[in-house]
Amino acid sequence: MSGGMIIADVVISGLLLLGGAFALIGSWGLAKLPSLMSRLHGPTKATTLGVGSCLIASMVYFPAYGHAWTAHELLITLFLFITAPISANLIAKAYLHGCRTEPDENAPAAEGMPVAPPHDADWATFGRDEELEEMILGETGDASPERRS
Amino acid sequence: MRRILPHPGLTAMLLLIWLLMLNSFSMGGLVLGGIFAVLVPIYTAAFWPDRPGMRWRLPLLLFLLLVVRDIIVANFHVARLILFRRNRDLRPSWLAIPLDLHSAEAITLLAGTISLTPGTVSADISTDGRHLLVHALDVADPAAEIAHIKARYERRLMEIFR
Amino acid sequence: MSMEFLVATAIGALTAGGIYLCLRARTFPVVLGLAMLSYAINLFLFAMGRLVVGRPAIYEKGATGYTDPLPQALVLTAIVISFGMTALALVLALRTFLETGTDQVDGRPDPDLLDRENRT
Amino acid sequence: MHLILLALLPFLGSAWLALLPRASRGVHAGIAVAHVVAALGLLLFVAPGVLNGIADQVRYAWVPALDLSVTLRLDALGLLFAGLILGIGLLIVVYARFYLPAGEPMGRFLSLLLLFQGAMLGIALSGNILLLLIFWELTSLSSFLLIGFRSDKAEGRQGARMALAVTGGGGLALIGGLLLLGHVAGSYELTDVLAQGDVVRASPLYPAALVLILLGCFTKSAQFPFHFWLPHAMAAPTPVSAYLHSATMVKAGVFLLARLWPVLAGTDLWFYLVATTGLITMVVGAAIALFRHDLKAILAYSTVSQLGLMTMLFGFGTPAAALAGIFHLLNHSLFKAALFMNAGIVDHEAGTRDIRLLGGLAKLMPITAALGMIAAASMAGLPPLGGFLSKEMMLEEAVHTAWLGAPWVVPLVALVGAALSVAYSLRFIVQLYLGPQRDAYPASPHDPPAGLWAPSALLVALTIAVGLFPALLTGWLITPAAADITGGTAPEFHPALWHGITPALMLSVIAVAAGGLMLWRHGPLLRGWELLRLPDAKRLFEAALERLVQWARRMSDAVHNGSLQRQLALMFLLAVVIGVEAIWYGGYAPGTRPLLPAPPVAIVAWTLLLAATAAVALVPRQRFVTLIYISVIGLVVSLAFIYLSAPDLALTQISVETVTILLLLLALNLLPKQPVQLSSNQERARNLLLGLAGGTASGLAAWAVMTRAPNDPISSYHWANSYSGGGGTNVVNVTLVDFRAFDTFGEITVLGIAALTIFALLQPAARGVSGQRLREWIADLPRSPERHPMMFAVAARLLLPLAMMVGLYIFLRGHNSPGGGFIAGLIVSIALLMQYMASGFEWADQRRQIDEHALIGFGVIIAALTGVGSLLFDAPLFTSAFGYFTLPIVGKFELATAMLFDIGVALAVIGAVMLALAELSHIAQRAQKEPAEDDGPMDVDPAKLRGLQR
Amino acid sequence: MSALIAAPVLLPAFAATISLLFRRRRRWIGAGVSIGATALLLGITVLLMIEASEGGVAAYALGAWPAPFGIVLVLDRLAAMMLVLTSALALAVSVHATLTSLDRRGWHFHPLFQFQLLGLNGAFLTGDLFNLFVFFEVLLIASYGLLLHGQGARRLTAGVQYVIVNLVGSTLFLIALGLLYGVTGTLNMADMAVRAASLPAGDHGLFRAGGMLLTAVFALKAALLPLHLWLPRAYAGAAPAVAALFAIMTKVGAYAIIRTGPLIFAGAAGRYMVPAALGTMILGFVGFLAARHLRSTAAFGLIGSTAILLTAVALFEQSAMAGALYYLPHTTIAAALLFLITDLVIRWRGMEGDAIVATPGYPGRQLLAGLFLAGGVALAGLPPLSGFIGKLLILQASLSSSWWRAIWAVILGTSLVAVIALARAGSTLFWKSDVTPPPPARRSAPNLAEAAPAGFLLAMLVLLTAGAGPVTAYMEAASRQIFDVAGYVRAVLPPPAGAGA
Amino acid sequence: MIAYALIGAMACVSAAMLLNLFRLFRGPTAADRILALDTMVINAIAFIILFGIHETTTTYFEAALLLAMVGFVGTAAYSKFLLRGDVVE
Ligand code: NA
Ligand code: NA
Repeated sequence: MSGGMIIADVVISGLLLLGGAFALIGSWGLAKLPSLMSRLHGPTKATTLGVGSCLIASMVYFPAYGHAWTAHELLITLFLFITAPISANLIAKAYLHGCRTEPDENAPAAEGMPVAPPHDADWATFGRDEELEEMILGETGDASPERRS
Repeated sequence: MRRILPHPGLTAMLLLIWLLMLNSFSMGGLVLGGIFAVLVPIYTAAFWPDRPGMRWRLPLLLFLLLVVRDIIVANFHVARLILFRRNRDLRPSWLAIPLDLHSAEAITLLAGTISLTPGTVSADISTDGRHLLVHALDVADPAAEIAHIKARYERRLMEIFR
Repeated sequence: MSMEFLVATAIGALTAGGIYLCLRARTFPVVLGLAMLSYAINLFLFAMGRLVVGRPAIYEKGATGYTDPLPQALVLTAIVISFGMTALALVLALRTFLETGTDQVDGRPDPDLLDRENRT
Repeated sequence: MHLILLALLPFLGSAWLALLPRASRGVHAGIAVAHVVAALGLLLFVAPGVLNGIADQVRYAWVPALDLSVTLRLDALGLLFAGLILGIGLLIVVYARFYLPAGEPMGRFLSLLLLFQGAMLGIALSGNILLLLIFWELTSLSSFLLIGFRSDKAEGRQGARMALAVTGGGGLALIGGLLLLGHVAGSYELTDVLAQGDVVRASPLYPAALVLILLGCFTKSAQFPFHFWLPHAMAAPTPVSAYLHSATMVKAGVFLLARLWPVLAGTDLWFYLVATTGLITMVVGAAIALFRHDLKAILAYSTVSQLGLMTMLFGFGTPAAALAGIFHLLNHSLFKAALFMNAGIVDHEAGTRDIRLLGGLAKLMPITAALGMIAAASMAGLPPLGGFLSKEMMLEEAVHTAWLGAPWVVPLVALVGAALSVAYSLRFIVQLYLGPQRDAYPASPHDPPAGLWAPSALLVALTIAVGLFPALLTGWLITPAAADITGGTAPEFHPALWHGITPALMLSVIAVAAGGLMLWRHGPLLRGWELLRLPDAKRLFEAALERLVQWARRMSDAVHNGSLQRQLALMFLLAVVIGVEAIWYGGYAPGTRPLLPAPPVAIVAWTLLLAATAAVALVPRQRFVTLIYISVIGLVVSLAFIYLSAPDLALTQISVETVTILLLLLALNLLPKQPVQLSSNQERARNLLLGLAGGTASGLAAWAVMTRAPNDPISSYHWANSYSGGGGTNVVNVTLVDFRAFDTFGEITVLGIAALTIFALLQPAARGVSGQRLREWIADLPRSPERHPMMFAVAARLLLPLAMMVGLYIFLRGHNSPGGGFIAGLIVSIALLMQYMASGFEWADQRRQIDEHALIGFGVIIAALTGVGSLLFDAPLFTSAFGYFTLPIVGKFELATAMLFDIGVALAVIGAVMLALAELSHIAQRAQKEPAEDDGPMDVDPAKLRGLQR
Repeated sequence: MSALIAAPVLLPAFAATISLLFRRRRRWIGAGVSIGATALLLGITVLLMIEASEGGVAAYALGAWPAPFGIVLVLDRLAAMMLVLTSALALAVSVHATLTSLDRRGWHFHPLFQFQLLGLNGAFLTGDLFNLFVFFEVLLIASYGLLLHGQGARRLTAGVQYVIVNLVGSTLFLIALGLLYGVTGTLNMADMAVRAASLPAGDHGLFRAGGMLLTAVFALKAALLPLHLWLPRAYAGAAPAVAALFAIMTKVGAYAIIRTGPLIFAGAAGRYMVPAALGTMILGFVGFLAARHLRSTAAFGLIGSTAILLTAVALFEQSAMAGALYYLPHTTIAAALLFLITDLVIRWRGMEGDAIVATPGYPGRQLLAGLFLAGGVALAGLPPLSGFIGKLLILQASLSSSWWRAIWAVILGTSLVAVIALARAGSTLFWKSDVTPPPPARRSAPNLAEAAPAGFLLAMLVLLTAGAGPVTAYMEAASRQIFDVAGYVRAVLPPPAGAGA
Repeated sequence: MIAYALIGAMACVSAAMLLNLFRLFRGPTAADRILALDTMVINAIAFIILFGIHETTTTYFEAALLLAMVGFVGTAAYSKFLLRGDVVE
């Protein structure tokens, strides 16, 4: 085994372990952290450094072991980097919406609800929708919104 | 020209992606990829009516490198938070970041960057499009964090997007 | 534990769940049950080619072993067909619900519907 | 040849009449008469030969497999019967011409009558017992139509139904009987069957065959206890009653007894079944007849009685009795047809058939009265009429017959029957024609025009003549006919009015005396009879039928109760049972294939799958959450495919999964999210049990196969020929687009049809009840005001071209690496659907620039044309071709027709998926209340909000 | 074998897509293409039948891949007969649907109709079990569309059950196929027949399970007890003209049993099928009597008469099979005829539709009464129509079976029930005149031409009756072919020298 | 060395998936479950890459690519459903 190979092995192994570790930490965060908004931070690790390390390991591994160099890993990274923030954004919106409509189900977290932005605006998820306001605040009983959990 | 190459940057990107997928360089692949890279944006142009007005120059590359670096650093930081910080000691906070960017693409890129760097997640935008709602896992000083984000990312993005 | 055991029990569990759901009295769970059954069937059909790890049916000269490609082709066809069928069943269930106001399929009157009609 | 023509003539006449419904009554009658006369003439033409012992026969093979041939055979017995059918038939046609009121559709009536006549004639002429069956059932059918001719009357419909039920049912028994008979005899040709008497009677199947055949005969001939239908058949117009229900059809049963006499008669079983039935029927029918008041009912029950008499005679099993039977058959036909016509005239002229309202008609309608009284006298068995002779012969035979060793039983019962028939016949004479004239009748009775009475006059004349010169007038026919019945030489036929003082004569005298006595004391007897409260057959029958129908409804509704669960449970249960049965009977040996070790990661995946499965099954009421669990299952299955060397499957599974979830979510939006629990704990326990059984069965089956060595699968050929013969290294893909392209062609067709059906289902959903529901639909979830989140919209725009590029790549490499048209199509579809999700239906739909219907159509057509194209190169359908080409700059590349096929696949997939999902989301749009006009691709577009034109 | 063998599959594909692509143009294009293609199909299938009746079993290897590795189409007398029957029935139904404007009461009638034919014909032609599955799916999914055509609450409710039951059926089909492939390693029917004979003893149970399960799936399509529960509501729920076409669908199940039973599974299912078929017959004719609407009458009649067919099939014996084969087209056409009559009754009678209740007289009643009489006689198997001959053949052939007493009792007994039921229904529908309520405002006289397709079906029955001699001869030869496993294998598989690669 | 690292990495990913399962069942909000599923998909991608290295083949990478793309669509659809009820509007 040549020195180059040993270095490659070390690098690959390190990246693999790093990737695995971050995937685990991310999921640990997901399991452990107290509120959804906090938990959202966990998987970002898995997405970015976790998968990223594995991909880099793979990009090193194949040429190092005499196989053709592949670039698909880059593509996967690209897709993940494009989609992960949007996923997080949409999940956060869904969560915010849930907190707004069913506060009892979604116990308020440490950070509480975000304050409205200035200039008579609100966050897009909340908007200023009279119909919705009525539905949430009116609670006349007959609307009986569907329960989600 | 605009009809043939509605998004020249996109075309270039698609061609690159094609070559990456082919995993080998050949004239045949290049020609075919070129054809596809031109045809696909022509079809999808309808779904992307405006050019984002983006400059594919060095600042973009530098920005991306910066983001990658920040991702790595922040990852370790957040990993520490998750592993060693008790939940009740965390200082989660909402940040309303005032926006100077005004194109949807630019703001999305900013929001994406914020989300990708662990510790902060872009959660929403204000109805007037002037504020970005960001959640931070652990911040001591929200105002400083907002200033940091604006200085580090938004300023650079202002250069990239005219 | 062997892979065969895992696959067999997975097939069994999916079948059991699928059957259980299929026997429910409303269309939506029944459609879900069908979807679960089709997972079970796809795995089952696939398993009929026996299990092989890491030897996809990509032809290479001098390859030492390969997995049976035929069941895979069959499963592909089956997946597509069951997708079309599930979609149709689902839309039909929805459409029937819109037309009749009930999604019940056990041949008895729908308590929901009666309730609603009594109220109006 | 003559026989063919003879058999066809009535049918031809019937067809003519049916085709000319608008012709005049005269023309109708003319057509009918012409055909019957022609047939009669033809019959007379062939008669001499037949009587000289040369049975006429033609045979055309019809269904050799069944030994069913069109064999027509005319012997003396057939000649007698055919003569009656045609002769009386002719008279009836004439009578009907005058009888039917102007409003009745004469053409249809006569057409049916001739149809019936053809069927009867067929029975007489059939030389193949299966052919006879056909004609037999045809008589039931045509008589059904004739009885129900006056369909507006309930009695007509009920009588017709009852007649059909009884005689049709008997006919079905007869089918069984005759099939058995032919089976035992080894042939269905009558000649052959008749020759096999000993074989048949010795066969173990003889009792079954006999009973079945007798059921046929007895129902047709209204023998006790099947006698009840006949009187109700009298709802038919009188010509029909006269023809079918006295002279011809009801005699078919007796005729068949005679026809099969040589094969079936001569056993104790025959004697006790047939003779006893006849005996009982004779008495019962006569007794009822005595106490009826409707002329037609009296005649009908007398017919029952007389048919019993004939049956009894054939049941005796002796040649002499058979001779008497056939002689009485002739006599009865003559006087009974005359009596019915007579009753019809009375009904016609006096306006009622109720004997209690009539009487003293002799003075008012002397011709009618004379004819009626003579015919009735013959029925009573009074000398010097035909009826007397045959009754005398009957009594003679009865005297010589012992029943269960008792010599007195048969004579005594026969005497009772005879006395009763004297009584009802005399009643007809006395209470109808004689006695005092009434002050008022429902109408003013007078003799009808000659057309109505002439036919019966002819019959009465014949009755008298037969009485006076029996041997001369009938011997030539009766003797050979009797010989045909007994299958040997005929017994001597010497009928005479005076044989000396024989026991029969004494019995006859007693019968007349007793009959007279009974008529004298009719009033008290009637009161006694009414005290009996005998059940009314029609009411019983109708009630039984009603009960049968109600029972059938209860049973059918209980079985087919519309429960899907029941059906599915049965299916699953059956599948499990089949598995157990198969292993039980087929045997099982454990496999020997070495097992693959399971790494921890596989066990973890397995845990995920099992947990998600349990969750889906156990919390199905939280529908949204259930869908998330389903996604977990899909993910694990995809991983399993990857781990187990099936990348194509994984790709397909992953992409199909997504589209399925989209579909489910779209549908769930409009469905209840958390509905009321319906099934009881018990039902859930049953379902769980069935689920576990099914799961165990499928798991064990999978285990059993996976653990045994493969049995030299054909796929080794695919592996070996994929590259060299199919031009691709991805064997799965080559299998799909080449080895088994025909499957794939069917598969995309399925997908296309699914989409078209979804479209067809959802297009009209905006109308009617469903449209109403959609408009009234209220979102049952609190909804965020933002419809199109900005970041999502921006990302979707960027992903669309990327995904399309990936789709193209996956498509092109599919032949050699995992991928292919189907997956590529799904990727493109998903990318497009993402636009719908992000930017809204309206916005995306305007921009998609594809016609899904056309895509589906072109997809299927391209695939099919690729298959057909190979014919141009003289290769079989669906033969692929591939080649490696080199172009300057581009270099070497491969082209395969299979890829063209794959393009068809991809197009069909995109078309189908887009059509289905777009249509489904379109439906939801109709339930929305917000106007979709200024609906941009994103709700918050900062540039627009800041007034910066983009 | 020429490529013409694939025409019954490809022609409908082209017809379907053309009428799909031209859907926005004039209506007659769709209808014209559909009817024209169906007529052409009838011609082609007759040619194929002539070819089949002259030669032996003919095989056509698609893609030039030899059997058992590729998919083969196999044409024998049985397949040819099914093809002719299908296209003749389809012609009548498509003309009927067009004349009565059924095709305009929803989307895509003609494409779905043609796809249905594609599926049916493919199922009849294929010599490959998985390919059979695919065509089953094609014909099923097209039938879903056709069943739902026109929609309405009743149809939709019926459709849900029909679709789901058949989806579960498809699931079982795949399990059976998987087992069979897993054990025998092949999908080609002929090859499987060969391999089944030399299976190691330890595999017999699994093979039997696959075979029995497959037969059960076919029995589901054929509506055999206890798997018949789906049929009454589905067929009574469909537009009657569609149900008329569906008369052939139960026969697909029967066909598949006939095809695979003797060839591959040695008739193992027979011992269970006979009692099941007898039970079906009883339930079918009980339902026939119980029906409150003519369409239910027809649906139950279809169940009952198909059960007669299945009884004969279940004996798995050559002469009984010949009888079954003769009875098959008869029962198909008779049931279809009854459905078409139902449609005419609904169209002409007015408000009460096909409910078996008295109504005021209406124009066209006599014609309907006549047609109904003929259809009823045919379905009940009364003389003189072909059903009687078929029943005789079946009764006669069953004599050699130990089941004969039960078979006879049930067939003859249910015939009686059928007669009673028909008399009841017919006399109520066509005889009984209820003058209260008063007859509605005079309706325009019905278009008698609408009865032409029903007349065409009736003519086919007459033809089947009159030509019973040659037809039974054909069916006997077909039956011989069905039981000649060696001959089938010889025709499909290349000689051993060329086999294997 | 790589083999051990692979085993370690796979073990980590497996454990991560079990943690995801915990969150999936625990909820408490629907958004939590969506997040758990989304994370599970990311971990699956990591697993596929590790498996590819283990088998020394790139055949499975397209599956990972597709999963990256399609997992997002699923998450978006689920979230959109919670937000609006209607996934496409
Ligand atoms: Na971040
Ligand atoms: Na080919």
